[in-house]
Amino acid sequence: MSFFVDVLVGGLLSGVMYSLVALGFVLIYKTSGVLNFAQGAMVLFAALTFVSLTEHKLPFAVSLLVTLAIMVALGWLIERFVLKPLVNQSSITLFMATLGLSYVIEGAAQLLWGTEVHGLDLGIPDTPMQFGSVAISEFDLVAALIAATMVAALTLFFRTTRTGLAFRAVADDQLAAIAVGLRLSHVWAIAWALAGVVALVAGLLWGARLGVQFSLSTVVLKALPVLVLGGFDSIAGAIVGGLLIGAIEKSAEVYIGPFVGGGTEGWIAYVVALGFLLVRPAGLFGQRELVRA
Amino acid sequence: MFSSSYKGRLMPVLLASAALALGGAIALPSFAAPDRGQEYFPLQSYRVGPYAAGGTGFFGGFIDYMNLINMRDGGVNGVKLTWNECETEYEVERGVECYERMKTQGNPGPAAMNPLSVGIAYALLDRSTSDKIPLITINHGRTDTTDGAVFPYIFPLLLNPWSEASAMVNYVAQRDGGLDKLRGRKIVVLYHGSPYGRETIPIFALLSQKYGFEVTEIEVPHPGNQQQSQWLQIQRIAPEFVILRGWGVMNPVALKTAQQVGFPADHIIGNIWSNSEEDVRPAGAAAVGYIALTDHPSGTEFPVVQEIIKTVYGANKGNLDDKSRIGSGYHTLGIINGILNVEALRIAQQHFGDKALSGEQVQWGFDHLDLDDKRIAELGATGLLPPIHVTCADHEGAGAVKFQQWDGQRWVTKTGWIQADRKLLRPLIEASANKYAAEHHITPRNCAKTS
Amino acid sequence: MRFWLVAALLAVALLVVPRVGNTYLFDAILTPFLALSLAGVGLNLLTGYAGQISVGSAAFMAIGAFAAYNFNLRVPHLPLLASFALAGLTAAAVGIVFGLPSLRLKGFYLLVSTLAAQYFVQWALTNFHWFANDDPSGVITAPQLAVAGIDFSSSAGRYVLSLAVVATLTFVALRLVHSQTGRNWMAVRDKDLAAAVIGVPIFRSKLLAFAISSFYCGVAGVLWAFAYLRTVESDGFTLDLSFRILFIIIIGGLASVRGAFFGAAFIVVLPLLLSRIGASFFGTTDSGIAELVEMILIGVLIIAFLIAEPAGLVSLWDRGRRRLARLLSFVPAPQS
Amino acid sequence: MSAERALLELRGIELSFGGVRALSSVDLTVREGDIHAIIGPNGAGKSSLLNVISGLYRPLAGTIAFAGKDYTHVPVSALAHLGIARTFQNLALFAGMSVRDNIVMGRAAFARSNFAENVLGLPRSRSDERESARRAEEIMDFLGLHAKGDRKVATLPYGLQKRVELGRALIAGPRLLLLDEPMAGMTAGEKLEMCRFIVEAKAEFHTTVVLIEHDIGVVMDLSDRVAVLDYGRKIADGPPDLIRADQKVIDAYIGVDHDERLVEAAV
Amino acid sequence: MSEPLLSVTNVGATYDNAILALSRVSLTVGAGEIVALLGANGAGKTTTLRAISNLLSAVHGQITGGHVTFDGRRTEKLGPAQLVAAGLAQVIEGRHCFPHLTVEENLIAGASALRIGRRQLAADVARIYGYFPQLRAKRRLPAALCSGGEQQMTAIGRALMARPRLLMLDEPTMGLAPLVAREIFHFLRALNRDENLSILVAEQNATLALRYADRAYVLEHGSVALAGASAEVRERDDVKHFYLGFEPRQRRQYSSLVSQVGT
Repeated sequence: MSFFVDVLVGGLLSGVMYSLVALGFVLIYKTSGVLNFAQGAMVLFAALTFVSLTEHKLPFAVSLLVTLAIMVALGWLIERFVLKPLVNQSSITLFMATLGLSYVIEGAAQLLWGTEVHGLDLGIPDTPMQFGSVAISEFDLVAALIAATMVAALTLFFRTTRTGLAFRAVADDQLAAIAVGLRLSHVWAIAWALAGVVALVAGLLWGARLGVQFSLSTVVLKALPVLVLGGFDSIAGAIVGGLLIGAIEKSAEVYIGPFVGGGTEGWIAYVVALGFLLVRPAGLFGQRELVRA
Repeated sequence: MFSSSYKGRLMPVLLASAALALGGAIALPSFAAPDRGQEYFPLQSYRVGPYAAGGTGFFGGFIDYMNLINMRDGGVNGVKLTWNECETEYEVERGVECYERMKTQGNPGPAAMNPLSVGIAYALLDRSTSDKIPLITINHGRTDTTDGAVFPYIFPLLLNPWSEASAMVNYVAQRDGGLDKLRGRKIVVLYHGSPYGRETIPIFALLSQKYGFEVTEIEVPHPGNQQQSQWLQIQRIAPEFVILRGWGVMNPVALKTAQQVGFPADHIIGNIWSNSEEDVRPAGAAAVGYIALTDHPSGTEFPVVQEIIKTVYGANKGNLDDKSRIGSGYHTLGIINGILNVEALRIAQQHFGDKALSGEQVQWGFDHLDLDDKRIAELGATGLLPPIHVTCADHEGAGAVKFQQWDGQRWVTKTGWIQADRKLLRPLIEASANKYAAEHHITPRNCAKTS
Repeated sequence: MRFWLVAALLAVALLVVPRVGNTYLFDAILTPFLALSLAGVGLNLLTGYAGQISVGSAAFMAIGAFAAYNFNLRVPHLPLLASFALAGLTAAAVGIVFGLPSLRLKGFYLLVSTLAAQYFVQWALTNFHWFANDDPSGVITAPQLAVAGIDFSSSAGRYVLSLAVVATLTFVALRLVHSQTGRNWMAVRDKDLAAAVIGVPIFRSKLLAFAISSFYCGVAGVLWAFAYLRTVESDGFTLDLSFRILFIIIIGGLASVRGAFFGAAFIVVLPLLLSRIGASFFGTTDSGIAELVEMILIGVLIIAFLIAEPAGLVSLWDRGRRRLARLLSFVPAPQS
Repeated sequence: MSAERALLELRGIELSFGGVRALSSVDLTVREGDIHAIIGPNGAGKSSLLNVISGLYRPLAGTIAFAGKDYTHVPVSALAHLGIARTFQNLALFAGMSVRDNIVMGRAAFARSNFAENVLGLPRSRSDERESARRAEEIMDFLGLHAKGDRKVATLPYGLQKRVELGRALIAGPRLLLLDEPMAGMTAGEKLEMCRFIVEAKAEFHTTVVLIEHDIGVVMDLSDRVAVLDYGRKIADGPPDLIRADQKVIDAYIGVDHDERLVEAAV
Repeated sequence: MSEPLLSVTNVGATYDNAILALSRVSLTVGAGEIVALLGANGAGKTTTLRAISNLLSAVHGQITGGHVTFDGRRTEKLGPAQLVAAGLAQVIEGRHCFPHLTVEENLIAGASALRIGRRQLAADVARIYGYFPQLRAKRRLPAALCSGGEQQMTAIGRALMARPRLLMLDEPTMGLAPLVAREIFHFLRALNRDENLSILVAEQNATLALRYADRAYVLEHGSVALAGASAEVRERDDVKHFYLGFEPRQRRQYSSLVSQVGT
């Protein structure tokens, strides 16, 4: 029993990490309907930039701020040079463009900062702490906390600021948003910049856990089933979906894996998401069904 | 309102650059073509992608050593070494393309291929045999290619995967006081989800049967940045040892995840591709105490490494951007790979004369590669690699390893050379090789005659 | 006119090229180009014509490759081409299973469901060792390629074999898209509601598209494994390969059989072109930098093409040809 | 002139979307051979009614009788075989296909060959194709589209696209043709032509027509009967002359001073 | 008469480059006027309003000719946001409240084009509640959950938040109960009188609109068929014709057609 709890808790906590990546997708999808495959590359780019800056002896806070600024600038550039010219194109074309974008970002990140594996120490010990019979890594707890803080901050941002309001308005009804005088391109640029910020947080946490290196960009593949489960346009869905996927994936690997030779983690999330979709085609929290490109 | 200023001008620019690119590709030579009379080593390297750290270290070391030979000795018996690189990203298709592109270059053609990828090596198995170019898979590759009678052109030098597995089991036994102590022990093998990782599945099963320990083999999907459930499973099994057959990012992640579930690092034993500084540094404190097997200990104290630092890096011709990586595990392996390639060439030259040789001729050199302690000392590599004696039938030639432990700063060697149980393995290797020969209609050459 | 052009092209490809080409041309360019083109044609039937997005093409290629390997291995005296066809049928059967969700799912949700296929198939092929005849590494090796006693195992031979297979299946695809089946697909793609009202069997058409597309991808996988790489593992059929095939049809032009060939040429040749230029530009200093620059360039080019020519290379080609025809005809274009 | 037999009979049709009532207890009888128009202000439920008849919406209550058979909802997949064809308000053409292919598609339900026969070009497939091609030529001649057969339909002007959609419906030789605003957005000349097609189609193919149209002038002249919907209810149904004189209809269209109307209702 | 606040000159428009929607529409709205835009479904009312506020490109439409002048400035180079900031606000057809935003948030979103401080914003919101007291009670309710009338009030309030000088409304009474519809027009009249707000309203309910408007234009087939003062238009019989198709000449054409075929 306690082992099951261990697995479950472990799964939920790793699910938090998935949610972090999924969040970046949701921000962009909600406002512009683009499924941004480059989110993973942005995670890599953010983490690599940050870690390289610290390795160049910049203080933690300064590195963080500089990286933040770079991510925001990157978001703006993407809006200006990729999305804007592609407006009114089919969503599959936009998706392919973000795939191309991911090449560019990955290439640029490694060209700038090299291809070596960097260790990233955020000063949070990754050792288990006992809570009764359950052992939880301190790092996981901190990660969960950071994720929760970020979701809270985003929620607050959306609920209380006028930019957040604009953001929600665009997500709700684009034509009405234009009619009341909102500039779509501004909102999109903000969405991309925010996605960059989320990528930075995800990159730091994932990077601290895995080392900062190329395969960080593949975490995007973990976010897709989360999105399907939670709905592409729901922040709450990204969180709940992440937790669910994490828990299901880990318990499946531990309990079913041994009977089928292991390695179920690669696909179980997708198959669960697929099964779920057949019952609820718009995800847990999704607002509307997406029509084909 | 969305019309974008540069959109309209894009197509002409694209077309013009396409024309330019096409023209450029045709007009420019595809490589700085190797000069006539030089010994050509095509490098199917990878400096990008998930395994870039391994690639840059290994190929850096290889190139550094070749540079050393050229700068210090003016080449091998007057024959300069030359090389160029083709990026594979560790992907098979790209490896094949590189091979096809490079195999026709050089005069008299490539000396040997060193792709450092099991997947690529598999795809090149019959190609390089039919093209008569030696294919070197140092410390990796397909185990049964050790049988040089069936695979004359394939050389899993120093240590094939089965030897490696056997040596690891032997080390565990030695720690506990003998092979008979293994009975009833629990060992988990955590392997990389690739042909390389799977290569040893049957051999661990065999060894566990023979020595009576319990083995659980768990796969980590490529590239290996997700291991939590595997380690939870390990936690539940609670084995005495975890044998880590990792590669690239899988290694630090394994160590970090082990720490996360509270599995002690000094009971994790890494294999030959989990033993470099690049594998442990990113894991930080989680790696302290971790043990790994090696036949290419890291360090800068070896004379040959010192000479590379002095001659090559002194002249600013070093290949590693990050000087702190000089003497790291991947780098020394690259240097060793350089030594073996160069020595094979040297031995072949004794047979064919001091000139640039073809792949077919260099194969003879590899087939007769024999470095004893004395020769290794002359090369300034004492302690860096075990003695190696390759024969027509045995393309591994060594099968000895040391074990080292990470103290947080550097690797500390814990043992002398420990041998694999090659007698046990040999019949299996031959059986497997013969099966391959039968399937592919190969008539094995008669090694009794040639050697 | 067009028929003769294609016939001439085929004749050159079949009769002249094998005589003048070298192994690099066959093994590194033409054979993979043909295999990817075929996969592109297959995906285009599904995505371009029937409007169902899929990123699982590589999985169906893997199924084809492994099925052909096993049919060859386990069924004695099975002709090579029969094993190709059976491999395609196997892929088609699996394609139908993974096409079932298309009944309810559209767009990106369907895309994610094809991802499930991609991962599940890859996993199953590695995990169950029977598929690779218990090879410990999970690697399969191509058998001898002989059709009717003629050996096609040489580089040029494998190219000719691929060309024959691809040409035949392309011909079939062309017939298909111009038949009622193809029209039904396009109707489902363009306006499924209207299609339903006029009596197009929507679900059956979608499943048929999945089946036929998977058949094509399956055979493409056989070519990829047998004619191109000769030794493959299921890990070689990555998502990245699926994406490349998707790029092929988007850059080549959706809903165009020709487009798949243009796209494949772009995707196969462009990296080689860039790496050649890179190699001479950066010399031997650092293949890594060249590679990264290349990666960025490919990304930029893809985005640039999507922006400048969303309808694909095919429409660029057609425009160019029309302009050329107008130039050559010496008749001034009518002033409108 | 036209037979008195009812081809289509709706009884007590109820329909609502998320609590909003779209149709309430609508009855409608369409006699065989008639052109029966449905008119009414925006949002009155005209298109909803057409969607109920063509099976796209499933009514909450009520029955639909077509050619003597009763349905609670009309099965979409069998629509073509029943002999019902329709056009859509906002053009539902297959944008990526040629004019000819769009029209040929109208016979999709009647193709007898399967895909294997199509690939191999077996006799059944060939005869299918020949038959479809022949009929498509006829229809294109009839609609004056013969010169445009190979054009991609999306490149045609709007008026012609509407015509193609009519052609796609006509090629199936339907007993009942449902036209949802076939003349919306057309110039007067185009409207006149479209009227001619409808009238001729009726004469030539013996088709019964249910027509939604805003141009009341057209409706009044073209129709044998006119039904008027307002707020989801049928407020009038009868020959054009009676409808024209109906005060309720005038009110619904031009809007009355609501106080007056309320007063009227109260009286 | 001085320069009108809004003048539309010979504007043409199409959708998807194919569907002709407007041809040479001209109209003016003077300062302080209420002008009604009448016509049957599909006559081009909505397109005219969208063309004026440069919203056509967002719905795959484009202006093909003519020009629009608002407050002495040509508008073709201005984006919708700039037009709103310049004082030209629109309540688009079908209300289009932001469904997940609360009523109050909807109102605040209406001030997006302006740069005003929080306090000023609060005052403006309070002003809207002054106009529509029943919205104050629903301020925290998502707009989607409000009744049709409340949504229309929210939409109008949202447009007023931009402090427009010309307010354009597209079928503000569509689908509303008669009493509510009247209330809305009543409110518009009051606003026009009290704050000198100019109004251009597209409306299908001609009787209602003509009762409140100063002048009216009747559109048919995408061009202006009739224009004049409300009273004048109201008295004309042919208004009925535009709705009910009484124009004798056209009728003949179709009738003759039918009889021709019938014989």
